[in-house]
Amino acid sequence: NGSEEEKSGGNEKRTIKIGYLPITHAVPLFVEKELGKYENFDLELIKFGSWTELSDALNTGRIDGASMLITLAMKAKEQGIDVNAVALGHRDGNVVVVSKDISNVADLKGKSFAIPHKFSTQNVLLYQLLKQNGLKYEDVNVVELPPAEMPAALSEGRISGYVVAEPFGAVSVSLEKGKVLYQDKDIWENSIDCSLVLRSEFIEKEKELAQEFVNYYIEAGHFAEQKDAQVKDMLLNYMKVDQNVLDLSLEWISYDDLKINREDYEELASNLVEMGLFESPPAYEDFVDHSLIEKAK
Amino acid sequence: MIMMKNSKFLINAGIGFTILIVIWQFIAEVGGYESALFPPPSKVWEGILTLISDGTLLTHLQVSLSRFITGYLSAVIVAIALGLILGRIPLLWGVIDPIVQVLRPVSPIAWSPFIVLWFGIGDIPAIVIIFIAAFFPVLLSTVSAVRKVENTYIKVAQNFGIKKLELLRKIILPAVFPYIANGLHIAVGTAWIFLVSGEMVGSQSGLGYLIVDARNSMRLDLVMAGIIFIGIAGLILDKLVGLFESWINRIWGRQSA
Amino acid sequence: MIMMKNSKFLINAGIGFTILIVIWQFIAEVGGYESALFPPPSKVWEGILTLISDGTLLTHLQVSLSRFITGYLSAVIVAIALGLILGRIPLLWGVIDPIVQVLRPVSPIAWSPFIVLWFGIGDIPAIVIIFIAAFFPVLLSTVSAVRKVENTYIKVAQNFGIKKLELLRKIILPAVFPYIANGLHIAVGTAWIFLVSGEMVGSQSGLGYLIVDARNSMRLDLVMAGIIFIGIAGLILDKLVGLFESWINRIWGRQSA
Amino acid sequence: MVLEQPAMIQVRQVSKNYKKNNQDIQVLKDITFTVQKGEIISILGESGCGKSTLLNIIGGFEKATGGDVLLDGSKVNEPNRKCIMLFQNYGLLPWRTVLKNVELGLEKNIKNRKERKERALNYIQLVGLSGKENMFPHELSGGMQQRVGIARALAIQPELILLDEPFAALDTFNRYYLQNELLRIQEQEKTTMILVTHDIDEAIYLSDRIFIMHQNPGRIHREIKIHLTKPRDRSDGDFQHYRNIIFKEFHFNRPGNLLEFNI
Amino acid sequence: MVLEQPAMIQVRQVSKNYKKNNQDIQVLKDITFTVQKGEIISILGESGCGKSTLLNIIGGFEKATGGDVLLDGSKVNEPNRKCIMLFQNYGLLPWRTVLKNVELGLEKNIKNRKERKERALNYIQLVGLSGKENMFPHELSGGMQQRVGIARALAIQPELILLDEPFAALDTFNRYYLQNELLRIQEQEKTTMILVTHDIDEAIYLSDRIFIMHQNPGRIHREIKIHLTKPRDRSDGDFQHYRNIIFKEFHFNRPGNLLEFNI
Ligand SMILES: Nc1ncnc2c1ncn2[C@@H]1O[C@H](COP(=O)(O)OP(=O)(O)OP(=O)(O)O)[C@@H](O)[C@H]1O
Ligand SMILES: Nc1ncnc2c1ncn2[C@@H]1O[C@H](COP(=O)(O)OP(=O)(O)OP(=O)(O)O)[C@@H](O)[C@H]1O
Ligand SMILES: [Mg+2]
Ligand SMILES: [Mg+2]
Repeated sequence: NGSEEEKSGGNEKRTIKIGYLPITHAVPLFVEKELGKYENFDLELIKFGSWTELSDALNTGRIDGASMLITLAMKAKEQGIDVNAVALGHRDGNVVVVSKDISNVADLKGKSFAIPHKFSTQNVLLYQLLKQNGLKYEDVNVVELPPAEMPAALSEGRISGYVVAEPFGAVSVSLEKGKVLYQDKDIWENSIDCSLVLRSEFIEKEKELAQEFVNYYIEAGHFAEQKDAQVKDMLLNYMKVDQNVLDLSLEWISYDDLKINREDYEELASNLVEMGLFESPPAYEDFVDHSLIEKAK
Repeated sequence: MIMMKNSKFLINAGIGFTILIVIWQFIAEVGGYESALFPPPSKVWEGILTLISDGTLLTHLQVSLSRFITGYLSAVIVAIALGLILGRIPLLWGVIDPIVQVLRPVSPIAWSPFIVLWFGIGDIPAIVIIFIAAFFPVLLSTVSAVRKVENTYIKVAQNFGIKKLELLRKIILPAVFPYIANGLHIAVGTAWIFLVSGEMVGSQSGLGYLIVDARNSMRLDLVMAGIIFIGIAGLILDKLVGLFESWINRIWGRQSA
Repeated sequence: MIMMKNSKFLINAGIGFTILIVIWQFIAEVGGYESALFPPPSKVWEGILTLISDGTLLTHLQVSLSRFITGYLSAVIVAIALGLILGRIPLLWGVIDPIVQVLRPVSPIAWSPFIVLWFGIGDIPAIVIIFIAAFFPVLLSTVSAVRKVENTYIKVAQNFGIKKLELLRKIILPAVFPYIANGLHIAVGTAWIFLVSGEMVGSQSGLGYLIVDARNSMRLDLVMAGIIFIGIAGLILDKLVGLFESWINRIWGRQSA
Repeated sequence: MVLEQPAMIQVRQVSKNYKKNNQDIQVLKDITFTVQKGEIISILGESGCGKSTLLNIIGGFEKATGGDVLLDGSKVNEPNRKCIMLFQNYGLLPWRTVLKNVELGLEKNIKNRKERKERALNYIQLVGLSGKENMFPHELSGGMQQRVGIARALAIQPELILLDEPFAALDTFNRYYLQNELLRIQEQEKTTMILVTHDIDEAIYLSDRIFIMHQNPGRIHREIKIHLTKPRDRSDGDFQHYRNIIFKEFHFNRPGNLLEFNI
Repeated sequence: MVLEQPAMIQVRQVSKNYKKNNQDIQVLKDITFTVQKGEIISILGESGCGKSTLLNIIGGFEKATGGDVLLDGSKVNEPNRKCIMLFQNYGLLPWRTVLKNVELGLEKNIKNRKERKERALNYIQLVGLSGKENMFPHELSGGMQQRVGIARALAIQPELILLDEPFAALDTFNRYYLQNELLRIQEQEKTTMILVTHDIDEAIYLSDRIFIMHQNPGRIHREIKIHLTKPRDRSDGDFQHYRNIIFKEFHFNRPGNLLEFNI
């Protein structure tokens, strides 16, 4: 904790506050913090219990940035909150987990299916999955559940499947209560999900700090991609999961290319409009700020 | 008489809320908040109108109310029945009391992983949470009322040979009712408060969901509208319990307070 | 005497919890739940020991308690002071009452977007939520007690020329205390329950955080351990309020119930 | 009061101890007396001398530590319908109307609603409350409430009525009215009554015999037979004679030396 | 009772109406009397005849609808320290010890703690409670509690004490003791007293004059002067004479025709 001593000024180092949820999608953040190479600022990672609370804190300026669902940041932008996505959190790493008795998408018809948040890439993935298999979105009973509750709900047969950030998919698989039906890249190549989002005023007013922060973030992404014992040790400081669950989760994800490509973003945006979740998603130019990641190269 | 009392209440409420709205508008203007972060009254008013006119409100309100009524009524009935019995068996209560005392301070929300496990998603978890929230206040007030029943009534019952179930029904229940009523009021408040939380656990409807959903969509004007609906509905539910209480009191010949 | 009462309570508690644990073990075995989804007592016991031995518990408990005490005490002081005054000015209370009645049934959690806006993240929002949760029960019980103060006391005070602040301090406050005490107990319960919820709003510590974090890490054994700690701590807090109550009652010469 | 006739109530060597802070306190010591059918007996004593305790033991509400109580020759172990207690605070059930209160004791034995109601209304009339049968206790004055209590007791036609300071909560005027009423009803129903009181006039006005109780431990100090025909005149000379006897018993006629009493 | 001396209390044409269900109910009608310094006056009447209302108006606790009350020649508008009321339920503050209760009225004027305590202890001794000053009201018997009330009233040396059925909650024996006490204290302090009661003996035993009140609307029906020296003997013949007068006033000596009364 300690959101207090904000602007102590003088020689004190600036503390950058970044929010996260304990999921594999935020791994570059964890690695950056653990490597601790940054010099001109202190990094404080603030863990939140849910996306909702995280975005409240970001929107009201209590944190400088967050690793969060990009769709939530787009929603904030749409509502007039000045935030920018500067990099991805990961590539891939979402899996569709279903119970043992589901063997194809058609079996999901009329069943309950869980997503973490209405405004999430996971929801878009589900939408696309159904569309690709000739089902309508309404054919499935979509429920929003806290990710931590999904494995239990699946195990008890309350839902027939879910798509969510890791490690919650791997939990069901390793408990042998569920199986992977699809990986996200099989549904939608290059889907974009969690991103590093910063408040615009932070990027503009403290350009150098922001740049340094993103530099090490990208570097951390490359480091994390090794997925070796050292990386896993680092992660375990932020997410308490079994080793085999973590191994499984990391298999499905990559961290080496964290650029937000225009075509991917626009596919996401058009899907969101199609699903009726957005009226006018922010334009790529307004929302994605690639200046930092470009310089980081 | 009641008419007069109500119209006075309405006038007072009118004055009160006018002052509140003026302060609110003042904060919104002077504070210079982004209207997406702190919506001014006018925006919330629009939100309220939209929710009413497009029927969203009615749907969610109905769902919430039906869950509430199911959870609350079953909690009340079970708690009163158990309380009447436990209150008359001090030895048993001695064993159960510590358990209740440890369970009571735990937020129903803390149980949610287990509630999902046992009760799944949809209506039931919300009902279970309301049940838990309403159960303890009623149970505790019933047991303590039963243990304090005026000894004269018990003596009269003994004297006329009234025993066991007849004693509970004819003597204890009416004797403790005024004290249970207090527990009913507390329970209606607590349970309604937890509705919001309950409807966050995998519900796709209800006033709690309305708020969560509005919050997820970053429509704080709708969140505020939802808060207002929850407040008003909670107030009405409390008044309904009050009506029930005075109805029973009239049947059972108590003076209204 | 008190010793005897306590030892009896402990024996009863022992029996009660033994039965509870047996039932729990039974459900865990017969239900055939995965232990990651429904941990058996043994696993939770291990969890408890880990939390205690690695100091996690102590840290979080301290944080929660200090937040709780700050929020609760400030709520109690403000609510009693306000209640004493409002209870004596029926006209003003008439205007404020409807506002309170609409605000009270709203879950403190529903306010969290606004709490984050005004109070940020960290300690303050949790304290604010506890404040809100504790404030209304104390305020309402104080006001209603003040309005029911036995007329004889007021007459005696008038007769001896005791007025205004002196009247509040010397007559009203001690006269209403036994009724406020009830509100204090309700408030300690409600406020503690909302601690869990309060600490979900961007807190990085506290028992509520412990539970949320354990839940997000799929460690339901730790969730259960957290629930047990919350229950026990809540019970102890309630007993502390009880001690305070009987201390005041001894000073102010009331018979203990 | 013929010796051959067996007594209705026999109180034999009754004593009672209470535990208080691990100490045994003797409240009643060796109380022995008998009451014949149809008598009105008063037990007169100061507050705390054990009058209520004694009455509770006779009614079976409390167990004696020593000795026993026989009602019609059989031992009293628990409260029973032969012997109804009337309380100072009336003991009415506030959630029942006058009629329902009077019916309370009849519900067990008279299943026929109409019959039960008739019987109850009969006794309501006897105590002079006709027309008030649908009112609730709180709508009645104290005096009327105690009348309901009397009607309820009489309705099940008990052999004995125990009265624990039945009129103490009423003002003097109402108390006088009800004492008269009680005498009238007793004359008609011939119910045996044991009355506990601290009101000297009341004891003289109502009783055939008065037992004077002293305290620490509670014991019967003296028995006074009242040889006056009923109804009695409260301002009559003979009445004053008994008043004087009792005043002397409690040292009330010489106001000077009162402070010696332990109050 | 010399006419030249101005009366301490003048009650002039006092009347009082209450609104009940939009109807005006007259509770008091044209009450007029005067009380001289040092007198003890009783107001005797049935329950509900308006005795408490009258006393409350004299004390300034309620406003009269018509007429006024003069205390020492000046109009009474609100409660004041010259005229202390003693309540049936004693009116003690249960959270204060005996000493602190008696000090209550002194805290305003005597800032010196020691002096205040001395004065209070003085009056505690006067009512015979020395040694009990650190007890709380609930630890005392009813009789002792009313003594504390008397000490508290006397301690601020008021000109007038109003007593509203002060001994009604006590049993007969305690009532007798306290009546004696009150007379002894009054003899010493010469405080003027107006006493409301429904106990005929009490009125005769304590008062210089008795006002008999009738009800609907409450009015003073008759004034009876008691020409007996104090202390009086309750079993004395002269005492019975006044009893008889009052019994006749309320039709109590002929028990037959009582049911006509509206109870
Ligand atoms: N349950 C009890 N436990 C301990 N002591 C008791 C209990 N009940 C009564 N006593 C004591 O026994 C004594 C007699 O009590 P009891 O009520 O019989 O007196 P009483 O003559 O009826 O007095 P009163 O006129 O005040 O009703 C009292 O000193 C009382 O303190
Ligand atoms: N605040 C009030 N509003 C309406 N009526 C009242 C009020 N106070 C008293 N009364 C009525 O005035 C009448 C006289 O009341 P009061 O209390 O003076 O009688 P009382 O002679 O003192 O009776 P008691 O002996 O029972 O104390 C009663 O009929 C009562 O109902
Ligand atoms: Mg008694
Ligand atoms: Mg009165």
